[in-house]
Amino acid sequence: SPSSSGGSSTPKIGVVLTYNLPGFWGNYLKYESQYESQLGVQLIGPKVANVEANGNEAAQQIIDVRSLIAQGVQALIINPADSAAIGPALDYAKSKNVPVVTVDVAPSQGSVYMIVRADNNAYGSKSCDYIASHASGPGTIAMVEGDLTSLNARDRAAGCQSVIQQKYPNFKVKSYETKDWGTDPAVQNATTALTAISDLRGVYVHWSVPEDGIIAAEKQKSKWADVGAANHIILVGNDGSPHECDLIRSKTLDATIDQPADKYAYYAIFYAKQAITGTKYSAGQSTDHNSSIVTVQGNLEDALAAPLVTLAGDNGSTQVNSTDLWCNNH
Amino acid sequence: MSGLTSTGPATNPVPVGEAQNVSKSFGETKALVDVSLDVKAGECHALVGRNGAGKSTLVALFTGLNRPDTGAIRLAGEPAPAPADRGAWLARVACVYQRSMVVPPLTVAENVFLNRPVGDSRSFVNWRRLRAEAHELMLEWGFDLDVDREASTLTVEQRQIVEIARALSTGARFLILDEPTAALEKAAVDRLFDRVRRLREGGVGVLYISHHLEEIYEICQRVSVLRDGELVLAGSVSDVSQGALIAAMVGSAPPRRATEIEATRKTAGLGDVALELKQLNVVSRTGSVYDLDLAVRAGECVGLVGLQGSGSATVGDAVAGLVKTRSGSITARGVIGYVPQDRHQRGFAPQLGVDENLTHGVLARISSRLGIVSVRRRTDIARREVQRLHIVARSLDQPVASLSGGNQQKVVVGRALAAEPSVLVAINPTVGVDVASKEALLDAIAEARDRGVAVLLVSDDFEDLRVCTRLLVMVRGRVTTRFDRPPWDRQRLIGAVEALEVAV
Amino acid sequence: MTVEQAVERKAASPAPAASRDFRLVVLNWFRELTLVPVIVVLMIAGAVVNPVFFTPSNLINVAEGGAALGMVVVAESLILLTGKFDISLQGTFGLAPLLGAWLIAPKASEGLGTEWNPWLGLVVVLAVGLAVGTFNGLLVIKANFNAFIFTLAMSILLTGLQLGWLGGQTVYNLPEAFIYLGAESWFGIPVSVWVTIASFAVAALFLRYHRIGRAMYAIGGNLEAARAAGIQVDRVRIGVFMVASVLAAVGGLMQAGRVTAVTAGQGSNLIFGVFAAAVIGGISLEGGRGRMVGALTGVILLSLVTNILTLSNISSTWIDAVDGAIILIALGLAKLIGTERA
Amino acid sequence: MTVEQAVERKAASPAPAASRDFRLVVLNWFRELTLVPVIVVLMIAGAVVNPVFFTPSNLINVAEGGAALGMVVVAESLILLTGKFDISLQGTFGLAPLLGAWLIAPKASEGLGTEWNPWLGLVVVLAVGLAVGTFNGLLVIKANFNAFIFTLAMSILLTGLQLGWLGGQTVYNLPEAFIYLGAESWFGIPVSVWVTIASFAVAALFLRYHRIGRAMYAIGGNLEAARAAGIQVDRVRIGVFMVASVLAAVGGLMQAGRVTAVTAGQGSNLIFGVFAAAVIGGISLEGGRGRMVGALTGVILLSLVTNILTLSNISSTWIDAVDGAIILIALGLAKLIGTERA
Ligand SMILES: Nc1ncnc2c1ncn2[C@@H]1O[C@H](COP(=O)(O)OP(=O)(O)OP(=O)(O)O)[C@@H](O)[C@H]1O
Ligand SMILES: Nc1ncnc2c1ncn2[C@@H]1O[C@H](COP(=O)(O)OP(=O)(O)OP(=O)(O)O)[C@@H](O)[C@H]1O
Ligand SMILES: [Mg+2]
Ligand SMILES: [Mg+2]
Repeated sequence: SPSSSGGSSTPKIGVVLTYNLPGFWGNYLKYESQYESQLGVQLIGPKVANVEANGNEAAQQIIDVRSLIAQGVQALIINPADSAAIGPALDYAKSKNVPVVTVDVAPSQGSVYMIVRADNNAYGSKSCDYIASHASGPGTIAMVEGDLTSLNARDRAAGCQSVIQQKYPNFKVKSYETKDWGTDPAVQNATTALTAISDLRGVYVHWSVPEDGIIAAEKQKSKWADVGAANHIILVGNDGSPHECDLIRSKTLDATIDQPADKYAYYAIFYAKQAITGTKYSAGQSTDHNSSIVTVQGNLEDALAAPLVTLAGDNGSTQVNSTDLWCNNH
Repeated sequence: MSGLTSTGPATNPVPVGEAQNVSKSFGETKALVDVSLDVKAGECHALVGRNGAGKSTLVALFTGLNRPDTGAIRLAGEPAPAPADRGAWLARVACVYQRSMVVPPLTVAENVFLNRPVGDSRSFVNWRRLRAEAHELMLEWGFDLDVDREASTLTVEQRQIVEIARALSTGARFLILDEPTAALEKAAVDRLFDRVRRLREGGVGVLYISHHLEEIYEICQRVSVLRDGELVLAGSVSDVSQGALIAAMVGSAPPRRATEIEATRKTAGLGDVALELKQLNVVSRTGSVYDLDLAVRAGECVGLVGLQGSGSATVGDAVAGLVKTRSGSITARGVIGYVPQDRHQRGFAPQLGVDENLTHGVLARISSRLGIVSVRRRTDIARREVQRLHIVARSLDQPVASLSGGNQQKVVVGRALAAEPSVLVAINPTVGVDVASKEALLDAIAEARDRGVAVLLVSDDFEDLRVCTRLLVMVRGRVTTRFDRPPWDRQRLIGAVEALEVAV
Repeated sequence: MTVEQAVERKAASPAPAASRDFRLVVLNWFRELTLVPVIVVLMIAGAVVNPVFFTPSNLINVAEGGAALGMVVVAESLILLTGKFDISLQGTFGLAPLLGAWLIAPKASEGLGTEWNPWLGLVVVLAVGLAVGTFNGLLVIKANFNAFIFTLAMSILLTGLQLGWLGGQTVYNLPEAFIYLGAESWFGIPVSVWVTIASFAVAALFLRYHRIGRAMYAIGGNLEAARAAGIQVDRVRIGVFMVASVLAAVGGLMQAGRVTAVTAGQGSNLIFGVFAAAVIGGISLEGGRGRMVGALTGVILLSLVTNILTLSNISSTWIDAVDGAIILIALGLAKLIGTERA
Repeated sequence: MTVEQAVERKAASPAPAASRDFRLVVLNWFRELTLVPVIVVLMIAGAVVNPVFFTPSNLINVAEGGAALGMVVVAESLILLTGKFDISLQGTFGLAPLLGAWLIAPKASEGLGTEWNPWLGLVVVLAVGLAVGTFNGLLVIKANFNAFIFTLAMSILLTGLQLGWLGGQTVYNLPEAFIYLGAESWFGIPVSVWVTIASFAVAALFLRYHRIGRAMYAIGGNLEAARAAGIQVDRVRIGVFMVASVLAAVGGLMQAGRVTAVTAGQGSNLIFGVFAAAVIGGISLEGGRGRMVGALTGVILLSLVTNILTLSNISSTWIDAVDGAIILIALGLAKLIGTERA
């Protein structure tokens, strides 16, 4: 077991991430260092696999996990690049008795202490449900997908597709893949959709960074109308960054998913710390932050709430000025 | 163009180009040693010497591409311009270099006026003017060449025309021609000479380099001879006989070199035909071959003699399978050993050792069934060739790049012999080797011949021909003369090779 | 060829001065425009796939999508023509606008907080381009580093700086002037498209009519001959590196303007498309051969492929494979038509 | 060069055939091992940065991290030695294991559902490598496509196929035999490390002692001379493409075994590191020059840099920049020491 060397006062926790992409992960990193002192832990890392070994993130994460364990961390926070390929890293950590909390991704192989995650599938279904239910009439939704080699993009895509198939038979989804979460290809895809789809009712983009460019493209194509106007094309993003909240307030963006970067960062550290002290959780337990512990493929998960954020705050969505949102606690 | 059309007789005594005691070394190679030479306005000055004598090096000094180590270059009576000031050089001296200075992707017109403004603007190209002037130039000098053609599609001769046109059009008073006729037809040569004469009458001074000695008598007034970088003879062409010229070029001749080349007379004891060419036709930039029939029997050494571009080397390459034939057949029995003409291009891998290079042709033989190279067998073969050919190397694994030129050449010959071929094709096998080593090389070839190898020896070096049992002379792609019984008469041979009327 | 033939030819064309060899002109254009049939086929395919394809607004999309790429293709083509290579153009494409944006954006939107005048920001963008180009030029031409590996390492360094600088953030909220190039239109056509077309045209005219342009062909075609003819080969080649990097920086500015932000990933993997466009457009990797109009057809082809694939019903995961297959086919066609470009 | 001199010289060195030249051997090793001082400096830096660095388990980590890369470096080095180039090795690295895994994995873990015998899966992996290598070899060598642009397009195609085949999914739950190479250890050292070291050793010995190995140097050193000497240059070069692709497929298998899955992104962007390792390790991009031991030092250097950066407190966003800078420094050093490799 990791030598809880002397000062058991500040537990050492290793952090292994996949991305430091702007939008969500950039802010996650900010919160992480904020909560590091607040929760009284020492974070080693973060290691960012996409930066260290672009294209070979899965293998890099194993290296990162090993070297963090060698450095004596007592627990690990991991955002797996791939839910299957993280298996060996988890097995290694287990063999060294280092508990693991995964963030945002549930592993499909190996066991972890806790998964801190909101349901990405639900991101997709909430977003597309919002578009279909707020559209002026039946038609097509353009989905600008993130990198499909990542699990999150695939889950969001699947969530959107399934909700439309099940609930909105007179809507169609046209999807566009974006390699490496590139901003420009995403904007280009949305622009193509703007011209190509005559009954375009809305655009669902898997992350927040391309939103500005998509809005600019709408303006340039004279397809722009304020949120609420009759010929408005609904735009729903994902992340819930402060900039997005500003866009929602200025009636430029319809909605976004509050992917709670603050809560991800907080509860990842929180559970890692609990793991070190040996706290036990069980499925079915409800938490103090509006969620409950569930079982996912044999592991426990704290399924964080990730509400849709809108200006109106209707239909179960959260009003953009709510102090529950991380964009307002920035 | 300006200046060339004035036909006033030259009276200016100042030389258009002058080298004063120049020396130039490349590493340990002394390319030029204390050479002084001048070219006067209105004269054609011949510069001759054997391969590697330093002629092109002197050209590079005259054109500013290189600087002399010691000594000075003067142009038009003034000290040479600064090396960086290419414009000033180009205004004073024009040159047709030995190496192709044609830019393949550009058109003929552009190549002619490369980096020279035509028309009013110095910065912008006036294509219409450019084409018109290039065309006019072509007409004026009687070249038939479409100025809009891309240079990459030109034949060697046509490329040469481009370079000549470029040089003629600069208006410089000093013109250097470094082997301009190597690839030209006889008629084209005649046209070139007409132009040179007209230029000369216009007061231009010409430095003319050629291996075709008869040309020198045709158009030059003075001649200078370089040997191993030293100026060994200078004088009026009318005072120097062809024999004296050759003697100066090759140095004090060994006794047997006088007029006849001693050679083995061999008609008996020949084996079967080992190499046979039938109606061979090859089209090549370096010399085409037309309707060649040739058979070489085991134990025989056939010499194929011809100037550069005559197609003799092409025959060798064709036998080695390195150029595509257009028609006809080549049948060879057994392994072919091959000594290429250009050792740098095809002779050796420069970074690899002597031993490796010597055994590249026999990798299969020196390795086990599994392909493991036996270092012992490699060393044995390499050592044998090193001793047989007197290769001077620090060690067997010294990179061939760091050998002297002559020893590099020996490695190339050694590589062919190491293959224990039944047919040996050697093109200029002794180029650049010293006199003693040359003996060794030729002895090795003769020995191979006597062992029953069919040897095809392509050479323009008469010394090589002593190992031949019969000779064929090629001129412009065809066999014109046959010499069947040694000894070979130098004068007749030269006559045949140069296609002089007096010959044969 | 024999003398007889030569004389004959001369007799047959008595007035060649006026009449350029027409076949030759056709052949030359043909060589440059190998891709035109491919483009025509693609256009037909596009129209079949989706009737939207031929609408003006979609064609403008195609053009706008290729604009930033086009700038870098112009840049790389210039370098390739002189017989060199620059992978780090993609690094400049990302880093130069980033530094400019960083100096002018407010702290709240991830800028440095100095909030410089946007025009000064533009100057910074160009200056970064110039500096990188000069550095590359000096080290590749003067210090004789292998262009491939050196500019590859530079590319890793520049992209790394870009990433490190922002630490995973996006610089957004950029002032009008800074994003003008990528965000505005003139006469309904994006400014970036005008600028890219102008760049192609200027480069083409420069290459065709300016002495230095011709010198670049000479350098790429036969370095020794160029030197002997008095061309300042090193100066020209270093200059080309500098100009190319500035062009790449402008391309980056277009992209930044389009997405109204600069992200850390801007430019990564761009260079593959750049080489593909230039080479299938007939710019030789060996130098000295190719024309801007060809490179332009390369850009158009790639943009069309992207657009048509997006418009089609091909599953988005297969698009990359189809892209690769089409580039291979274009290479094969170019080979068949015998331009030796591939 | 007079006769006298020659005779004198000959006399002065009476036994020129004396086998090995010691200075030359030393010089050669020196040239190969330029990176050793850099590696030593890095090791010291590593020890300073973090005491964990010198623990056996960390050093094993370094080795394991470099193993798959190393396989592709062996492969690329072989191709570079013969004077060619293959970018698509990274595509093979991903696609070959993917297809093998797909055929053996159960449907539940994204396999096809055929659940072939894992050994058959391994055969498929190698066969895919062989097929891609043969295709590349034939088209680059026989059809004379430019290696850079052709294998670039192939790389885009293969990576695209990899993404399209599974729609971006990961194949997992792979049988023991399939992941053995990447997952098991012998005597405490991962099998992948043993295999990579063995590959380097076999390649080195093959290059040094096998006639085809020597022929490869001859081909890369001077293609025309090799052809003139009767070496079957085309056959050897195509063979090298084939072997290299198979090695890349094995490297991909290692990676798959390590993560016990094949992801859709496996291999992308790998090739830059491969070229960097080979070139700073002394493999010339012009062919004919360099040795496996040098390439190995290149791999070690890159793996060490990654490891030390990971152990250090440098923010991981700066890692790429530092990486690029270190490669540039290594290139500069190599240049200074005068091995002309850069
Ligand atoms: N750049 C160079 N570096 C090293 N050696 C050189 C260089 N240029 C010429 N030499 C050497 O200088 C000597 C003279 O060469 P040069 O080219 O002047 O000969 P040449 O008389 O023109 O011969 P040829 O008749 O074959 O053209 C040769 O030994 C040659 O190898
Ligand atoms: N690049 C080099 N590296 C190491 N040694 C070299 C190099 N070039 C030449 N040498 C050595 O220098 C010596 C002289 O070489 P050089 O080429 O000047 O001989 P040379 O007199 O011209 O002989 P040859 O008549 O055979 O051409 C030789 O021993 C040769 O091996
Ligand atoms: Mg010469
Ligand atoms: Mg010499």
